[in-house]
Amino acid sequence: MNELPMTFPKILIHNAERFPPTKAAIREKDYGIWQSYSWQDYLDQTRDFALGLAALGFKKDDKMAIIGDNRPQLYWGMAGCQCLGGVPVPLFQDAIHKELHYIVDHSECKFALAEDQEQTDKFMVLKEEIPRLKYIIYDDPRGLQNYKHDWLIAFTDVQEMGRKFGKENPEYFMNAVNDLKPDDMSIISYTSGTTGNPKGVMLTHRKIAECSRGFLEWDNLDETENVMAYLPMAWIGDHIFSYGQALTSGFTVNCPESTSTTVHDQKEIGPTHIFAPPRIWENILTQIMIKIEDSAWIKRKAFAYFMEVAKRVEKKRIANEPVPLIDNILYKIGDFIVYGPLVDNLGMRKIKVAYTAGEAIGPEIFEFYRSLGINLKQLYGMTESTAYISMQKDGDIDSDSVGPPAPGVEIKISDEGEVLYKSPGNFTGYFKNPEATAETLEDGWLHSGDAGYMTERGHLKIIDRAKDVSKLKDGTMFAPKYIENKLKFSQYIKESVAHGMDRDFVAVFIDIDYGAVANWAERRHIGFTSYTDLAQKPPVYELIKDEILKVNKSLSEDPKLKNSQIKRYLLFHKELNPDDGEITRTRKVRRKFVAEKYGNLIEALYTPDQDSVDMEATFTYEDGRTTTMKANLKVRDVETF
Amino acid sequence: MFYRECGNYKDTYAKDMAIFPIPLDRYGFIVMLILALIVIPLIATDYWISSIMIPFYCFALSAFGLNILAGYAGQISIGHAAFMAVGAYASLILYGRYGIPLLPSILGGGIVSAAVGTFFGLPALRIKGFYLAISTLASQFIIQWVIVHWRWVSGGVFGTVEAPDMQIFGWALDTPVRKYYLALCIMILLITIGKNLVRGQLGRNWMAIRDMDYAAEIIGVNLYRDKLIAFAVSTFYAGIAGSLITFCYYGAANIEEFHVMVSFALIGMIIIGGLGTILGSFLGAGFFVLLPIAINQSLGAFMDVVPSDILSNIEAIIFGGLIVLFLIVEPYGMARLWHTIKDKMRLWPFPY
Amino acid sequence: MNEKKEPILRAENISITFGGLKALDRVSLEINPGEIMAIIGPNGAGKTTMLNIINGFYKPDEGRIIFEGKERPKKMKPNLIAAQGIARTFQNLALFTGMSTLGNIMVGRTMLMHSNIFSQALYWRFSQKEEIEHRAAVERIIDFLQIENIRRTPASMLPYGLRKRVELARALAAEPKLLLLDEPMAGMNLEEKEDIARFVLDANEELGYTIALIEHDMGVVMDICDRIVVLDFGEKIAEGTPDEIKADPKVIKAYLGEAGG
Amino acid sequence: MAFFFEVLINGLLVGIMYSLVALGFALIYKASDVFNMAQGAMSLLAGLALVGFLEMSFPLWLALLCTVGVMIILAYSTVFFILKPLVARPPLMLFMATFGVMYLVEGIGQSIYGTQAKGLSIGIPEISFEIQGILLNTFDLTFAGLAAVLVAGLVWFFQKTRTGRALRAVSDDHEAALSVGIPLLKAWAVTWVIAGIVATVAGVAWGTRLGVQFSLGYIAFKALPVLIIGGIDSIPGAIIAGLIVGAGENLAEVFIGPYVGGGIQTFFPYLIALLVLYFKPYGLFGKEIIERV
Repeated sequence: MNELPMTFPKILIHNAERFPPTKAAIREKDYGIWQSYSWQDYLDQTRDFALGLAALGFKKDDKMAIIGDNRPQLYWGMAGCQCLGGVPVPLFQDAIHKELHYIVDHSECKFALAEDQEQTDKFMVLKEEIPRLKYIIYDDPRGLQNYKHDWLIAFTDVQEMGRKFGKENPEYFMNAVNDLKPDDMSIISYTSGTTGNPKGVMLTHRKIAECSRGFLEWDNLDETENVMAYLPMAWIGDHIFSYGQALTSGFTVNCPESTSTTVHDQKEIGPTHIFAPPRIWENILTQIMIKIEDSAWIKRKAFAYFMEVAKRVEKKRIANEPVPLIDNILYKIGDFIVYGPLVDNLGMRKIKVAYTAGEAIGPEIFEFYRSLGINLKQLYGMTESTAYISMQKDGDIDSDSVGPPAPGVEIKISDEGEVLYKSPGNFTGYFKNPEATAETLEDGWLHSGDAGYMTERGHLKIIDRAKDVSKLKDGTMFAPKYIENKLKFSQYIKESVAHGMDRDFVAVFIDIDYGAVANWAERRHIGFTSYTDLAQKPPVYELIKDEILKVNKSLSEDPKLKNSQIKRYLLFHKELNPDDGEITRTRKVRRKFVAEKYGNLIEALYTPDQDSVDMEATFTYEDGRTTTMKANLKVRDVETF
Repeated sequence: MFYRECGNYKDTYAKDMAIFPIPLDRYGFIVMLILALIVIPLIATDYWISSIMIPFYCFALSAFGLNILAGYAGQISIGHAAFMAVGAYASLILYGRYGIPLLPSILGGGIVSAAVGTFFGLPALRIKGFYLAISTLASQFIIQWVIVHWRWVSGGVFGTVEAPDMQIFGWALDTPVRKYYLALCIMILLITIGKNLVRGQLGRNWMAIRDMDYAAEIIGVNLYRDKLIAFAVSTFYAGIAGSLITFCYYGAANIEEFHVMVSFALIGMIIIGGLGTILGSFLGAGFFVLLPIAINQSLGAFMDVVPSDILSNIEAIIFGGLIVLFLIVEPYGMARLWHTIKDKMRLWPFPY
Repeated sequence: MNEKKEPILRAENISITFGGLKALDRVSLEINPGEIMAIIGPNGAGKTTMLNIINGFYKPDEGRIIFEGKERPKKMKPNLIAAQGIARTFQNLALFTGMSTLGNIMVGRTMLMHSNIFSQALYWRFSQKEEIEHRAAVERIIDFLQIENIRRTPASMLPYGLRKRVELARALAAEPKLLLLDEPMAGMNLEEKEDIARFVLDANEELGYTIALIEHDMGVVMDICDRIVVLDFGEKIAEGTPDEIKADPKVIKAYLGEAGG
Repeated sequence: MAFFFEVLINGLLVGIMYSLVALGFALIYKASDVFNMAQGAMSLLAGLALVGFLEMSFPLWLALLCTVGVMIILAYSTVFFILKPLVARPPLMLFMATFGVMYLVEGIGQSIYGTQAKGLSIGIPEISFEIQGILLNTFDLTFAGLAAVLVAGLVWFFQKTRTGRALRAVSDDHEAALSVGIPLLKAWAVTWVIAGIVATVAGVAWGTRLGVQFSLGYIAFKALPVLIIGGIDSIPGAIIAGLIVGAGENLAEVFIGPYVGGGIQTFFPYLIALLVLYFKPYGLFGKEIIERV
């Protein structure tokens, strides 16, 4: 068997050789149609850009920051940078200045590749603060024609320089590619983390290539797949999926026209393979529910009836039991009337494999998609493991585990209950942070920081962040995240924060889902002026109470968690917001921060007979301005089982 | 509900601008073609073929012609039947009197009609709205008179010219099915051409003139030329339709068949069917042709023979009532109704 | 900006009367290549009339129009004037409401398309190729004005602000040598105004269009225009750079007079 | 020469009738911007109704009154059931709606009264007499006189009465009229009633002459060129053009007809109309529309 190429530049060259020009490597919805590029185009664009970088003095091991929405040019930029032995550092496009400054400075970026004027402007500020940053390259010239600096260059101009440089140094490109070793660093991916500064996870070409191939083999995916690239390029998920897997398999990556058209574009493309965090799956479900609520009576009834059928059938299918004939027939009818058109409208009709990863997904959400016939599976991974730890296998699915260890991965549970693993994708370390590396990586075993255990079926089950799992005063296990996730499975609840460590009972803050609740309220002619106003309406409290009761019911069924049912709750006056520091950009609750900031609210929850609490809140707008407002929040009790 | 559009992406403008960009529509169209080309000739009775399908195709063609003028270019014509007459007489004279082969004769009928139509369209250069409508009505009466009173045209018998036996390359078109194919093929060809025209630059110019003529002119649309082309194309279609319906259905050109009421009926067809759509022309014509049959059938349940005056009165009431109803409820006719349903089906089960 | 170039359009001593009322009285103005020129003035000053004369919708009673050094014949039809390279937008929206955004903009290219009716009827080779080429060009304008998401929306269903933008797109589609904008920002909120001002500037700077516009918002006019002509009661009362106009006593009087009355 | 004048005068007598029908159109056009294609059908209905009432042995005056009542019901139902929902639609839509009204009126009228041609006699004697070698007949004169009186009455109504002036205000500007509180629908209803009365007179006049039958609906077509020639929105235009058309077609039929095969009455008015349109696109007396951008 031929040795498979192990560095991405070589994989790219290999693809350009093995695929015909008619095979699309990457498509972008632009100017109204899907502009397609073959693997040869991909290589040419990458090579020209790489040589242009070389002409500008880019050297091996130089770092290049990349920021923007998913555009072919940014992927080419990433590949081009790697061709020279450089390391791309993708950044979240909505990151605030402070975060960008830290990462660009810490990673020692000399070059930056920005999508458009908005992102370029951010780097222009950074360049003044960080002298190391030499060049800023932009893709979309719109609005930038008046910026005249010799260090600000258009992507196409870099390519032009590259073509000239290539003519003068015909050997340069291949020499650079051949110099590159599989174990050279291929990317630094900064994880935001719930505390402290972001840490730069260093990964190599070999790790990403091997893990990508592992994923592909697991699900028998090949070059015929179509995927949508719409997740942030800075997320390891997108890197593995739209870059690692795309290059190793040769499948087609599709970049939507803009963030706002993603749903529509996805319907057009009909991807066969999807990779998304639970938040996205939740959002889609919420949207579905809102639209169904708005639709005609007959459609609502049909939807409700056939979704029941689908759930029944899916329960049998998951359990690998035979489906009764009558249900089978009903499912076929439902498929024609409801599931088929629904899945088609979501752009998921052609999906072979869909993954949810990054966080726990609600079993109801999970089952919803599966019952529609979408092969949604759970995956457990971290940036530090190249996202490669465990995932579910076709035919061996359950809603609350993340599947067996992936091939080549070993998992063990520490005495404290923390999940430790050895994966071929285990990172080489945090960039310029050996202390943190040493804390995380011990004798090849990586500390996940998650609490979990292996089920009898050999599946890994994650309960919560290890450091968050604690006990109530009476010693009952209290897993806040577990409870919060259960709450979030309701379409009306966007976020929640559970309290209970060393307390008598569990109490929660709840962030309503403004869209869904507003819609619900409008249909009942409940007037409201703002989020805060809506959240404090008594009917909304009742609505949420019903949702909490459902959670209590399900907690009561687990003997370990029976005593951690929710007894009191309050509805938050604002949405938890990364700009206010309450959650991370990947939407993880910053528990400690919230506890400090909203101490009085927590006290109110635990003060018997206090049924409301005054609060003063500070909002941060997108442009950084802040405003203060006062509110009176109600506190209510819930029954337990 | 029936639509499955996921994965239907366009990576070239040619695909994006195709006539049927949605696969299901494409399949639906192919099914209709198979029905028209194979199934109907096989299973339909001669009565259905010659008295329903052929007039249906011809009226659809004529209604489409009128739709080009009224629905696309916004120039109302209430003398359209007269141009059908021009086409009918012209092609009969060419074929019967001068022995020109059948297809060129039919084409000639269209060309003569287009020439006459362009002439009567000349006022459109200066006038619009009702003034124009009345001047097209003038064409109806003038043409009628010319056909009846000029012996050269009518051949002496009061406005009636018998259609001779038809042959194409010595192949006799003597059965209903063969006539059906003649009408169908020409209809398909012309509708295809018409679709290309209305979706192209000319069609856009027409619609621009319809929606806001002065803005169109200031943008660079040649109002005069494009209005006249609309008249020419529209009356060309009328001429061909008149020629076909005479050859394949009436068997003789008789001015009574192209009376002003037929002009009005054509307007009714495009209103009920849908202004400015091809589908609407078919729906309207189909409705018009099938309405008397439907009334006859439903009344036939109560009486043995339906008196023709009752039939025509009920027909008039339903036709008139529907014109009014559609204008009030759905000014763009059945075609728009169909599109609304289709959009609902595409979004199913979502409301938007 | 300093060296004097041959103006792209010169209007000399234009007069026009409507029903005994002199709408314009011997007004002369020049539009220089590459500039953004504004015509301002109180209501009823004859601004729109001036644009109507420039693009030939009205024929002046007296005076002549010289476009690119050639005098325009008296009775030239508006579509031929458009073909010479003058495009415009309208004060009261003049979109083709029965067509989509895309269709509207495609109409703007009508003068640039040359396939004849027979070729169009067959939609074959030349005609199809032409159609695709122009579609591609229109898509660039759609991208430029950021109206991708309303590409297929019927014009009748667009909100006011977007209609104005589509009209601008339609005018740009003609690739004119001179672009006339009649109150492109009328009735818009601040944000929409900023957008349009940005597009007008970009059209001038990035795409190199010569633009003459009428606008009531003085802030915008002063910000984006190179030169201003002020009309009042059908007469030209001032002309100059924004700074000169701001300081001109006649202009101040005309505007204060309006405010007072 | 006498023959020429005989032809001319007889033409003018018919022409007055044309003027009357054209006025019916002009009224509705002025008030509602609609070209009422159902005007002919309304005449047919009036004729049919009158015959119907007479057959029920109503006295003539009562039959006429009832016929007018039928026309009023028709006018109100048209305005409130058909035009009201179409307010603020483009004029072309309203125009097309009147096609629907035409079909409806014809269909309903003939369903009630049957489709056979019926004779109608209202007791006006048809006596021919000669003045200065010009042959006239009392029947024509009577109806011409009646038409002339109606025309004069309408002109007076529009020029002098409050309602008439209000109606004219409506015709000048719908929105303005609405904003000053003239109820648009009421104005429309009044004009449709007047048009219905005009149609009754025309229907009776032609009905007595030609019999009440389907083709009665076509007299409306005679009035259309009249309207074009006079200018759709001009009342004096309609009157003068009616006379021109009446005289012109009669003269043409008699003096040109024989050379071209006869029967040119059907289209001669249209020929005149086309000619006028070519030189005066808004008719002889019509208001020219100045377009504004």
